[in-house]
Amino acid sequence: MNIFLPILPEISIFISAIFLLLLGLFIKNIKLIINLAVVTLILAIVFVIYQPIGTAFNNSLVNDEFSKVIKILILLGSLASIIMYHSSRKDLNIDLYEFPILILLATIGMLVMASANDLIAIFIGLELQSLTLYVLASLNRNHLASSEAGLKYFLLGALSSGLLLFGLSYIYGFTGNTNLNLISTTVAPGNIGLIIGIVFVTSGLAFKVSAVPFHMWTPDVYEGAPTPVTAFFAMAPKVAAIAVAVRFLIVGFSDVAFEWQQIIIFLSIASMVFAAFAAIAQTNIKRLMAYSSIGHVGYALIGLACGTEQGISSIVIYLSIYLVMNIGVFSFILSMKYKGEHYENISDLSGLYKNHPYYSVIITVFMFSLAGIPPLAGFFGKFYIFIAAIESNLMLLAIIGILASVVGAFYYLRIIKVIYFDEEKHSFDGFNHKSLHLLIHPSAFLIILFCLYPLPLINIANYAANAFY
Amino acid sequence: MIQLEQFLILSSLIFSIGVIGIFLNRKNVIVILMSIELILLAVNINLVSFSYFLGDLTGQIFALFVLTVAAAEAAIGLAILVVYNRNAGNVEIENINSLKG
Amino acid sequence: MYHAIVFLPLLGFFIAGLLSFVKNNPASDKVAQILTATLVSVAALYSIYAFTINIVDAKVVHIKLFDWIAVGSLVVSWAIYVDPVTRIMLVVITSVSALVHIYSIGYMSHDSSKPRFMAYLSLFTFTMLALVTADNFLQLFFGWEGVGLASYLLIGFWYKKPTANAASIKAFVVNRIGDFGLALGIFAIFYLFGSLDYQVVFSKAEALAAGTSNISDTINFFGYQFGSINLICFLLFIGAMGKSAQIFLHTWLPDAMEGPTPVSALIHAATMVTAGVFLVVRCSPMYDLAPDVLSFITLIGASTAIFAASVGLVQNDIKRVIAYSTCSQLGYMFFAVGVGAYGAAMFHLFTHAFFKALLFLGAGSVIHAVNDEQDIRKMGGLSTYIPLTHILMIIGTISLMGFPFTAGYYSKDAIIESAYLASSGFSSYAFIVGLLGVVMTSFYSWRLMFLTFNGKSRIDEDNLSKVHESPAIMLVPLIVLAIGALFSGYLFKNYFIGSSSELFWGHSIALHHADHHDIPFLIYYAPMLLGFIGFFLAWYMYLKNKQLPHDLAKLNGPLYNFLLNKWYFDEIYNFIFVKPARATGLFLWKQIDGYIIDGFGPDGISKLVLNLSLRAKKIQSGYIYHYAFAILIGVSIFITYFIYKGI
Amino acid sequence: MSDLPILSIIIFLPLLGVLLLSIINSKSSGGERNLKQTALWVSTLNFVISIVMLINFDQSNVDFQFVENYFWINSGISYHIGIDGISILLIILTTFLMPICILASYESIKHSIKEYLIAFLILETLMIGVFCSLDLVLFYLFFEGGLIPMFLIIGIWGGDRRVYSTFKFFLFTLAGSVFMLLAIIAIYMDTGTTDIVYLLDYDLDHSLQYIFWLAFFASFAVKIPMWPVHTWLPDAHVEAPTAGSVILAGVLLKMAGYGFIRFSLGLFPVASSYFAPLIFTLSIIAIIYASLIALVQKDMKKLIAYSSVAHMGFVTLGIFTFTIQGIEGAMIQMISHGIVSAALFLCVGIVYDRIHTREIDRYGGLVNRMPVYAFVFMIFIMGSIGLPGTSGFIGEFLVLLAVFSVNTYFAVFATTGVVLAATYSLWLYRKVVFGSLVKEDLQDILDLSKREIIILFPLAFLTIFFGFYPQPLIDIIEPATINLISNISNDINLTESITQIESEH
Amino acid sequence: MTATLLTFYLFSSVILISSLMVISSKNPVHSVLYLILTFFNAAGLFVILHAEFLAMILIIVYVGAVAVLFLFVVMMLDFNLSREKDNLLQYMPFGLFIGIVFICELIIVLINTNLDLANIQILANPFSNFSEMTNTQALGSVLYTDYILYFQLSGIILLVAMIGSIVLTLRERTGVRRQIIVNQLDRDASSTELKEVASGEGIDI
Repeated sequence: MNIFLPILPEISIFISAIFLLLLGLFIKNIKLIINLAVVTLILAIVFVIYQPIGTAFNNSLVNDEFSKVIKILILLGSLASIIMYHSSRKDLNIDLYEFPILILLATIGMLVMASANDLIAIFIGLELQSLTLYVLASLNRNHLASSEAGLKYFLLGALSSGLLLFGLSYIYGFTGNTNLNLISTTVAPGNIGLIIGIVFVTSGLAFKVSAVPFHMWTPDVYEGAPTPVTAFFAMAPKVAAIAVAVRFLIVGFSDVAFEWQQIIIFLSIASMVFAAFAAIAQTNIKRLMAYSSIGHVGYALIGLACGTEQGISSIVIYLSIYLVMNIGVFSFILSMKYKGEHYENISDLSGLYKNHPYYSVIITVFMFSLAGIPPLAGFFGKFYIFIAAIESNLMLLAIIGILASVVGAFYYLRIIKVIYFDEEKHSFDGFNHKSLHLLIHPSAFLIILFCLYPLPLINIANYAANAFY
Repeated sequence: MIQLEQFLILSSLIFSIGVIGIFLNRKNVIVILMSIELILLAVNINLVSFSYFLGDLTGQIFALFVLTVAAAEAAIGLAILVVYNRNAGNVEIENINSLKG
Repeated sequence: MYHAIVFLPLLGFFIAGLLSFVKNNPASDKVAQILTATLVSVAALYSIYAFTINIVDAKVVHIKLFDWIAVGSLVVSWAIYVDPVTRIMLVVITSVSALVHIYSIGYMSHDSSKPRFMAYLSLFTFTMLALVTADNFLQLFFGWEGVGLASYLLIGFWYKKPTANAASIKAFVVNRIGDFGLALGIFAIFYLFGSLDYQVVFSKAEALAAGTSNISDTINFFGYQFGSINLICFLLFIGAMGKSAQIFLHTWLPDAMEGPTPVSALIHAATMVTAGVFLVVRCSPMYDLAPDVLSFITLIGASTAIFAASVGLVQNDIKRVIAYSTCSQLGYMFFAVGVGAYGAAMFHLFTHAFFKALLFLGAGSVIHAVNDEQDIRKMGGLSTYIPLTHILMIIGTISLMGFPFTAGYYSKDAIIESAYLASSGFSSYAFIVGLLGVVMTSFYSWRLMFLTFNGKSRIDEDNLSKVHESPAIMLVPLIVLAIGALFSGYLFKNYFIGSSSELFWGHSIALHHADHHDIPFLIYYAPMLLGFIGFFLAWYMYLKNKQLPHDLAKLNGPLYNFLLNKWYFDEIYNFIFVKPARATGLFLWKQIDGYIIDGFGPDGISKLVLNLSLRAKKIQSGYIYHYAFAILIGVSIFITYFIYKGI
Repeated sequence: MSDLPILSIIIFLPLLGVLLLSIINSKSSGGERNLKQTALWVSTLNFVISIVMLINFDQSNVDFQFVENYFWINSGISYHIGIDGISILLIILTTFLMPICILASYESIKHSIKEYLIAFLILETLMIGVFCSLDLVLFYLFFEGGLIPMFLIIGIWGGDRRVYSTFKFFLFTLAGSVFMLLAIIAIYMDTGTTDIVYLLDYDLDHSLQYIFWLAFFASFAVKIPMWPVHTWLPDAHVEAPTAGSVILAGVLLKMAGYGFIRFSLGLFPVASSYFAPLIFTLSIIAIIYASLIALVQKDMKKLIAYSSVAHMGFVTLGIFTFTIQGIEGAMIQMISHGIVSAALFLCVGIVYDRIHTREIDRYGGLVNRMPVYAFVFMIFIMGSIGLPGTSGFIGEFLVLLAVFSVNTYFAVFATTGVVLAATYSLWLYRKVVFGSLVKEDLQDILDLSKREIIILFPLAFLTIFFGFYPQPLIDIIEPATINLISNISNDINLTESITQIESEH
Repeated sequence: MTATLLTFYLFSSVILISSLMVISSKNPVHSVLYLILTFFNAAGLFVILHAEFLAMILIIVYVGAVAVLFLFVVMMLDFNLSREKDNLLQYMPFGLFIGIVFICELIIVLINTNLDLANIQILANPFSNFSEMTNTQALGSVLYTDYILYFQLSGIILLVAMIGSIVLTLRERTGVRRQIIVNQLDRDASSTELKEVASGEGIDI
């Protein structure tokens, strides 16, 4: 039993996935499968919480404070996506029992990523997750956009996997090891081959987190994929990929931190700025959220660029808040439907306020929070990121970030503008699916009231960051 | 005596050919899939040669997993391609841009 | 007593102000009129009493009411400070005001908002009293601006008349320009002396002049070094120029005649416009230490005297002629001050109040009689219709021209003699101008009289039949003023400028003793003679040879137009200040704000951002090979960077 | 009494009101009336409580009072609130204007009254929070948070170009204040705390002060607004609903003035004195520039908005003289402007409600039908002009007095602003109120209703009262100001003339 | 020694040429065939590097499975081969330039890297005695022990690939009658009914 304990969440999810797969073959009750998947994920969260700190499989998986926190975020993201899926599966023509199973399998991959302390583990976790995501993206089989999204995601994702692998092979070759802890002992500054290896790996990871200029798949895939899948993309995999990047760079290569910092700084600036500008011209709200996520990744990368304990802690805070905001926003997007048909254009929201003042207020809260306006939680995410940046003397990064956030505020405001100031267009059904209530109200609640008692999250983040220092 | 750098340069070339194949290709998607296989082959050559010159088998193990994953990737890639073909009626790269902006 | 003098008009203002919101109620109108008139009259009686006391005992009464502003070292109180200068002002203000209040009951009998008018008059009286009873510069400033407000309200009383509205704004703004100087002066005073109280300031100023003070005797103002006291006095005088309509800042006064005539009498003849003179006299201890500024005052005063008189020669509006006359007389007062004859200036202020108020109210009576016609070319021959008014106007006129033993005779003579005797800069200019002014004054006054009252009537038959003498309530104040115009000079000559002056003034002004016995005979009688010359000229031109004025005007077209158009001051100002200000405003708004700041600022940036975002959108072409290419570029950039760094 | 967290009550009572409002059904009959009544009562109650606080305020004590300090984020960033003589008046001003705003919106807001009132009450919480905060992060939270309700107020209930205006307002101010956020973080990094009380005594590194000062300046300059970052204000004012303008002019601009005094002066005295000439120059430009522009406005609100820019120029001038007179003058000017310009916007709103235009040319001769309106409008116009005897005079006078002692150039130029103010204000008054009533749609215009009288007369009374007797204000401000100056003078050499004046004091 | 070198150059030149052909052939079928050629030669290289097991896997998995799958799909999909202007160099000279720059950079990097791996210490070597075993034996000895986790995870990956392919491509066609064997077998005589059918009339089922 002892050797399974470190991977108990993964195993339990896997067993459940297999079981559900079989169940699905015989019982066409998708609701049951969804419920069981939810139970599985909740169980996994419990396991993660009570998992002891330690390593497993020759130190190739690490269960430390950081991975625990990240895993919980990942599991929450998966959980939310499954619930979202439940709310819209019939309308979106993706009423397949494989969906929750694929989510579960992807979650296994992400959990491995969160723990991965070995190049091979990183690779396999990443591939497990990515392959599932490719399938998920094209899950709406009869829909051109969905399959195009899947195809693009797949082709570019495979390319990025290639880059990542190429880098990993160099790192292995020039350090002789695949374990990050061992690598860190053999890393010698000045080995350009190794640096190039890091460059390739970072580029591959940057693709997964969709940092500019490796982001280009993101808007297309977000737009084309079924909305619950998009929500999933925006939440769990992003968290997992950032976690991998953090562990990879911080644990493995802190000795050459100065080198990779340059890359991260570039990625961060490019992401923040590009996303802010590109998002403004968008008309599709999912696409907009894609750019939004690119921008947010840019901010999270600031924390990584710092490479300090404060930096890691700020990443965790940022990701947590980002996750909650995304849960809210995507729940909202999923409820943009009228007579069973989903709408995705920003202009469809026009005049929403007249019919649904309450939900307009909620989406307004999310938008202001995404824009980083105090006293909403989104502000605190940025606040901590900037604290870390200034602590590490990355003033320029902070200034660019903050200016980009001003530009970025514009497109969030535009949605609010459409909702409140424009003439009424559709009278949406509202949040008539009760599972969405499970998501949107708690997340709105957290976003609004975070400012009153931010301590728990900060403590958790510090606890997580503690793992590396 | 064969040097490590010969293998590395070879793999770099294959890798580059694979990458170039992806973005210079304007014909059909399946060639991109093959380019990806080339990239992975380059990686494998890297891993195996490092493994040989380091005197460490880990590289080969790694390569083994890369192979496995590559196979899975090919399977999924082709499946998606088939689905796409079913929806769009072709797999010409220049037509794959209904999502943009 | 002094409380009563100051606050009774305020009470009247409040009551009448409240009553003014009661619409169309003759009873409340009556109450307002009688009450305000009574209250001010009581104040006037108190003032007269105080004035008579002053003859016996020129003591200073200083009542502090409560702190107004106490910030740091700046402590300013509301106070009632009464010394001889104040008492003179009090008696002038309250008595003329009381008479005007009474007169207005009759004059405004056809107006629909009588209580409002009475309220404004009372408000004016109060603020004017606050001005003269100030013990510090700030309360003076309060009164100064307060009378400006009242003047604004009264000029624009007939708010439906666009010209009245324009005139009221003009009055306020031009006064503000003067106040601008006054305010700067006050700032300078506080900066140098650390206080705004008269007593502290004057004593410190004297100490400074005597060199027994550590206060800097020069001050950097606008990049130049100025003598401290010179600068202060100069800045204060700018305020005085504005309020007293001295040349360059005089343009509002003629326009102010748009207001009801009692207003012109009270504010724009007897009281408010003399506030400038009062200010300089009040600060005479300081002005005495600033000879340069005194010369300047002489220059300005004399120039105003001659300028206004020259314009007055050709004006056709009965009130405007008198207004220019006021302007001119104020010039006399100022150059009297400028040559150090503070007593003479105050004396002229005192007498002038009577005869000028008389003239204005008389003019009001005329206007009232001829159905609100003001153009003297459309009058004539009125003496038979309104004989009493005619006689009273003649009294005013002879007093103004300085007919022997009338009030004006004493005061104006004193001024001209002082100018002759003074040796400061510009005093001889002032003297000559003063003499010239006498001719002109006499000429235009009599021109006015002849055109209005004598000759053949130029009023059409219908209106002529309606010409009627004013009611008693209007005539009684006229008679009172006429008595003043005749006798106030003779009665008080001794106190103001004569042997009793030292006792009379106490320490309130700087007194200079000039030896009046050295004045040559000719000079002594010159003003009187010149006055008669003016009279004869007017008689000849307007009664004897009526074609002559037209011929002269035609002969000297440019000069005539120059004078008729008031030396083109309004046009020049319009050209230099008003239009450029609006044009600049428009330029700043449209070009700088709209085009440059917004264009390069928010609008420009947002346009740029939108532009960039469209480009960013274009980068996202949807083609896989572009995306892959971007990835390759990204990797290449990194590799290039590290190769560049590493090698 | 002293045990009660009275400040927190004042801050969060409006939020309680929000909760109340959100449970009232606006659709039911009389629902709207209930909403309005509730909001009115809540805000009035808050005003009463703040008055109680004022009564309990110890004027002789220069320290912060009613202090509450609770753990919030960490040991360096806490929920620390308290007030002194500088902030209490602004809080009173806020709580005082709020019922007026709500009352002013009784009839002019036609739709979504519930959300409107909620937005206002949230705004009240945030504004009061700004003035109470003794922690930089807390301050920033409230300061920025105010953007959200204001954005919605202008955007939802505003005029035709509301989208442009509200975006301009939001992004302009946001762009300014983000730099302040960075500076706050940097201060936090530097000192380990953002506690203002601690920082006021802490001598920040001088070279850093310049940067921090500039960052704070960016925020406050936009907010107050100074030239050349003022252009959002006219647009925002024009499009905002009346009550929005009132709050914008009455309180929001003051947050920046308050920030200048509390932070720029208090935390960065060296930088403040170094940059004072810059502030002076910009203020002078603002005063003259805005006044000239006001001269040619055709829109009543725009004119008043530009006059606000000019008036706030006096505030910044006064603050950076580093003299008692200057700073107190600035404070009084802020309060006076809070009363007067708020009232002017109300006056505009009153006629706007009647004939739905703000174009000056569409008016004329209102006095014929609206004498009471003409009367109060006159008072506020005079207050705006700065006529002695109105509150506007006290502030301007003290500021100019102080400026003269620092630099005569600036004093002269600033004083010309006074002349220009008279010009445009009187022109406005003349065009709107005087003249004959010839316009068709004005023929049946009604004079002030009882509600409007209740709104305007307190303001008119205060305008006059503080003009004649500003001492109650000064008594509250003075100890805090002297304390502030003595703190500053430890760090910088105040110019000779100022020390001279102080010593005489 | 030279023989090894010669073999290396032979294999590698074939790899390079055929991989170039993979991306430049007009006909995807040719591409697949070239790909197979590439893999064959790569397998040869692996043999040189003493990775016999991997060499075999490469041939079995890639050539035997993946490449055939490719061929299968290529045949299944209908490619338009008639386009004349499909020329690699015609489209993006800039792209090609960047590609060449990229190659050069990689080579520059390699040239500047210390490729002497002798001093690199292998810290975690589970193959203490792998020189005594065959390649396959050595791999097998660790694959199910030390690398069991990765092995299992690869299994999941393959499972995902399976589920994914099925989920995406399997279509349940409606309106198609399917043979349900169990049902057929379950039928007994009692459930059958004999009917007399009159010729030319038909019956109602």
